[in-house]
Amino acid sequence: MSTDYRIQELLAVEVSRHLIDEEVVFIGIGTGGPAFIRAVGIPLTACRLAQLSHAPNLVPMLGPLIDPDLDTLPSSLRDDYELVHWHSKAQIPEQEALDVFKRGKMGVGFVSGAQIDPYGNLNIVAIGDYDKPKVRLVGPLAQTDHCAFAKRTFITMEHTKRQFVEKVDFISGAGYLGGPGERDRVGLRQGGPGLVFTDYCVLDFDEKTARMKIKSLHPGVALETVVENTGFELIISDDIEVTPEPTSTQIELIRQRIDPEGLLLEARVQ
Amino acid sequence: MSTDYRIQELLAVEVSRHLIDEEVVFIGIGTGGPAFIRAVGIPLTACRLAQLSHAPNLVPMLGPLIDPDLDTLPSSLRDDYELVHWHSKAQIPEQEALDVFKRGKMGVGFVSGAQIDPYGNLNIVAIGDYDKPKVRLVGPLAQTDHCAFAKRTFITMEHTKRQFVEKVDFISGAGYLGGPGERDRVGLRQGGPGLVFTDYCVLDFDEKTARMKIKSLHPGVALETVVENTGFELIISDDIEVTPEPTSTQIELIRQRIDPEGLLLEARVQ
Amino acid sequence: MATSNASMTGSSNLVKKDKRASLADAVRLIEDGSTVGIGGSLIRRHPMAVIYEMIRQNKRDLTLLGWNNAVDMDLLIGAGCVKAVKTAYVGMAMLGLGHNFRRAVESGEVKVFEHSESTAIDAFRAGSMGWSFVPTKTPLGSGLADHNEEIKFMDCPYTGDPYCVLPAFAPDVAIIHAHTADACGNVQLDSKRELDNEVDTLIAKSANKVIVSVEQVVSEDAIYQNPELTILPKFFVDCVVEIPLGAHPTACDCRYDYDLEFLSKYQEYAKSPETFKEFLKRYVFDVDDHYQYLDLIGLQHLFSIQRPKEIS
Amino acid sequence: MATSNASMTGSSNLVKKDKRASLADAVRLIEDGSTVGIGGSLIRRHPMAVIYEMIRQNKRDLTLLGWNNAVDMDLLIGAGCVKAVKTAYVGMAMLGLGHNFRRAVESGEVKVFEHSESTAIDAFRAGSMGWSFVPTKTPLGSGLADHNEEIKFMDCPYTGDPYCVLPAFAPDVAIIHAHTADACGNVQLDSKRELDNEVDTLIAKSANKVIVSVEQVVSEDAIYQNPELTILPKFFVDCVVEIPLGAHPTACDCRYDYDLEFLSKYQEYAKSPETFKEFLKRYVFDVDDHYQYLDLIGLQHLFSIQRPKEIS
Repeated sequence: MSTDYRIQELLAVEVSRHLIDEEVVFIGIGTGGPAFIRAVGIPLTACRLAQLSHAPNLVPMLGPLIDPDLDTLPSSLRDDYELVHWHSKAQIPEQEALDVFKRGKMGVGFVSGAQIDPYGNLNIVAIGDYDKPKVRLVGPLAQTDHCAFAKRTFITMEHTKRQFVEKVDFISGAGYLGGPGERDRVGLRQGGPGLVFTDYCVLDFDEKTARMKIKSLHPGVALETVVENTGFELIISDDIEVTPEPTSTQIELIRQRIDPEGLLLEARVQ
Repeated sequence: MSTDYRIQELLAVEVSRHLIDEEVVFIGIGTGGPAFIRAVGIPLTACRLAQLSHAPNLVPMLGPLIDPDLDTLPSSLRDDYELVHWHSKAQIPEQEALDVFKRGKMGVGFVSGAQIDPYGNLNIVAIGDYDKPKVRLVGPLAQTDHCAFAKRTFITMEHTKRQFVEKVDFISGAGYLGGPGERDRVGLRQGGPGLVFTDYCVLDFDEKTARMKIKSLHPGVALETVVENTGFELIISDDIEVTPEPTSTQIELIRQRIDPEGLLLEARVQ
Repeated sequence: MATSNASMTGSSNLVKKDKRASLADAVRLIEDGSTVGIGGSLIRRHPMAVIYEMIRQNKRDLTLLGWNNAVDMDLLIGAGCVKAVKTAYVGMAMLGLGHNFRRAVESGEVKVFEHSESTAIDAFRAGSMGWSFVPTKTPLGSGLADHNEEIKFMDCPYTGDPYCVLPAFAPDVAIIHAHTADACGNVQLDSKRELDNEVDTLIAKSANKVIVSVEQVVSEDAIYQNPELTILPKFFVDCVVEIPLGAHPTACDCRYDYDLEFLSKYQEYAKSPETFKEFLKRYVFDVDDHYQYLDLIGLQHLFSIQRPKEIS
Repeated sequence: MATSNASMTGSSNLVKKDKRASLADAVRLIEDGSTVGIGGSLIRRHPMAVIYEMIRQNKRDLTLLGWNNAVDMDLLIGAGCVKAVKTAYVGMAMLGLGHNFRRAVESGEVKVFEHSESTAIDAFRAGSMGWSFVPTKTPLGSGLADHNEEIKFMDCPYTGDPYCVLPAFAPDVAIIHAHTADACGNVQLDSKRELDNEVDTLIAKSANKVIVSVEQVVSEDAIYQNPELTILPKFFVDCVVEIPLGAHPTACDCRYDYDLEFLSKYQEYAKSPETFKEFLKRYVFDVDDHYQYLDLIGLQHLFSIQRPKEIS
């Protein structure tokens, strides 16, 4: 059943399994290279896979662009002319796109960050002391909105000790904050981190402690590799799974129908 | 110099004199008959007269319709098809039209009411005890917004004792409330009633007392007529003017250019 | 461009959710005692067919929310469905007062929460944004601040300026009328339209459930042609009911005008509770559905209010 | 239809106010120390020609407001014009960090008031509506609530739910770039456009003065053709500056793409303060006006970023 596959294909298939029918899924745009594959390529491929398997009513939302036809990708996902003309079901002003979050209608928000801590708090604002930062980063974008309002966030990360840290230097996206119940205590009535996807594994969060926990290791990845590349203590339970390999049908779907030009999973530019 | 004229022509000319260049002037729509002439016909005619004399940059605004071409009136001002196709400089969502008031950009709002009191407070909500009204009227519409935010309101009224009352039964549009300084005290930082136009006279408000005062009597109207038809004591100063009669040029302009079909000042329907 | 090959999925019979419903089924979503946000303004694009059906189904104790209402609310009030209204206007435009509204408020049968247009709209806006309250200066000094018991007061935390606050409108159900929708529930309006009714979008987004009646159900491809005309993506919409002339006797932008003749007749009937019962019998209870109602109005008359369509 | 007869007015020489201004005159409206709201998002439709001119005029101590900023703010910061920014992003999209921004924040030269996209947009929204503050839940629990000293706290007067509040954005001047305007200042965008930048309208309406650069000045008649494309009626606009390609090197919807080659070059120059001075000399100080700047980029290259136009 298994076949040759690339890590981004494994991740796209794995993400797709966790998408629920009828949910709205928000995907950002505007990055390039590996960040583009993580932030746009994998999520979009996963959305289409989900639509074609178990979630025909899933609604991807790329900023103001709602429910585009994923069978007819534009020649470039970064050219406004192409995006505006991409067949989609709605194009709404950005301010109203953000209202969808605040209104509690967002199912999944895809986010990432320069740092993540055991509670899934994210940082894309500054490294080091906030008032005298070692590295100033770009700022929260809509991450604070994703993390406050989406029913759950799917976090795609590079898996290194520099990124998986004991405490983020700035919370630009609220995870479970200091622990269980704390979101509710500050007034965030829903949401929170759902799953974390890296090149090594899939992680989720322990219900009792709200701390990060290994859910599945990708095929061939050793537990030690994950532990060594994580800057805090992960919860390691007895029931760690192996991330399922993509089936040949899924690989065929991705390569022949969803992303034949490599726009999504190889960040090719036509 | 004078010529035959009708009262609505006199009023249109008089209103036009008080419109200031570059101001935005809000005019409602949706009424019929004599109310239409007062609420729409006279204000629109006045706007065009002002544009053609001293205020070329005056901006009339009819709900979401901004700066329509007053030289090409639609065949009906009550037919949405005609209104939507009327040459105008902008059509904006109604919610944004109301934001223009709140943002403090509205120069003049035209309002009316079933009751007005000496301080220019207006009522179009209920006659009698609010909790057990003798007559329930239609509700405030946007009158509360006009009276709170327009730089000044121009009030067009039928002039009877039933309408000019000592105290309105409900304040749907705030005038000077209980007297000088009270608008500011409740938090209304600008605005207030400017002028009141009736078939007998033009009234303004005394600066010291914020009470209504006769500014000018229309030609041929006796002071007693005004006093008899007003249900409260008016300030009567020594310098009451006579409302200027329209010139023959103005009458010609109205009848031949601005309102040749009688759509505005006779509420004719084509 | 990728080739389309459904057989590759092994699930070629995956079907999208069809949100089309019959008028009767859609209106069954509205429970007695609920709050209902009504789209449309003045005598324009109110979801009248839905309202007639609400009367047919004998809804009771409703609280109606709107910002500029007419025959829509007057009818529901006259039929005894309503206990309270929150809006800036209930009247019949150039035809004067809403007789049923007037009687019901004077008798104390219906309670009014007074609003100005901006306070009602901003309450929907807050609801559409998921906030539970909204600040406003509009009611300061007016009778709204005295008599609408929901209005509270606060000072701006920065300037110290006095403000009123209002609770957001968050109706149990919103009912609006639009031009087109696909079966999935993506709702569109023609590009040339009266912009007073843009508030409809806020009303829908503020609600827990949304019923949209449309002139016409169109294909998904038709929606794709002009995505910027979509006022509600499908995830805001619970059901779509196709009802041509569903706003009659109110206007529908550049498609058809309001029916002044019918509305004048309505005003005659509404003059007394007794004659209004005759109206309800004739135009609501004695007709089985919307098409029988239209038959009563008559094809020739309906053609007379048609406008040249501009469907982009 | 009425006949047009200007002689009847006795004032046939009444002329409408012409709001067109030269780039230099327009930018003179911006005073040192003022707050400036900047339109555009990411690397799209920022008013770049206006920004270059601000540098040429050596503006100082500016506080910049935006919601999603890139080369626009990075340039002004690199040129030493800025003391603080309030926005959710300053970066170079797919080209990484904004080097000048990074250096200036790390050194403490520029202070950042942290925002998320929704808090910045809602602050403009409040300003555009004339309110002095706005409630929001977005910052709850995040570093924004700790570190943006302008954020305060309150409970919903109805539900008791915790909220943050923000002061409205009400910049002294807003600068935005649009497609067309008439000489009176009615500003339009093409109907097919990227809807991220609809926020521009809120930015403009929130400001005390508004400078709009446009690709093209058009006749009043052209505006009449599609009144629903007007994003700002003239009473919101103080001056209109015609500058073709005025958003370069950022994109302008379906008219032209962003100039990735130029932006990459910019990133090279911006790597150090010394080399960035060379950029400023070459592309800003040593050119007299926008056309000389375009000449430097070169006609052939400018044609390569053109997109098929779809105007209204």
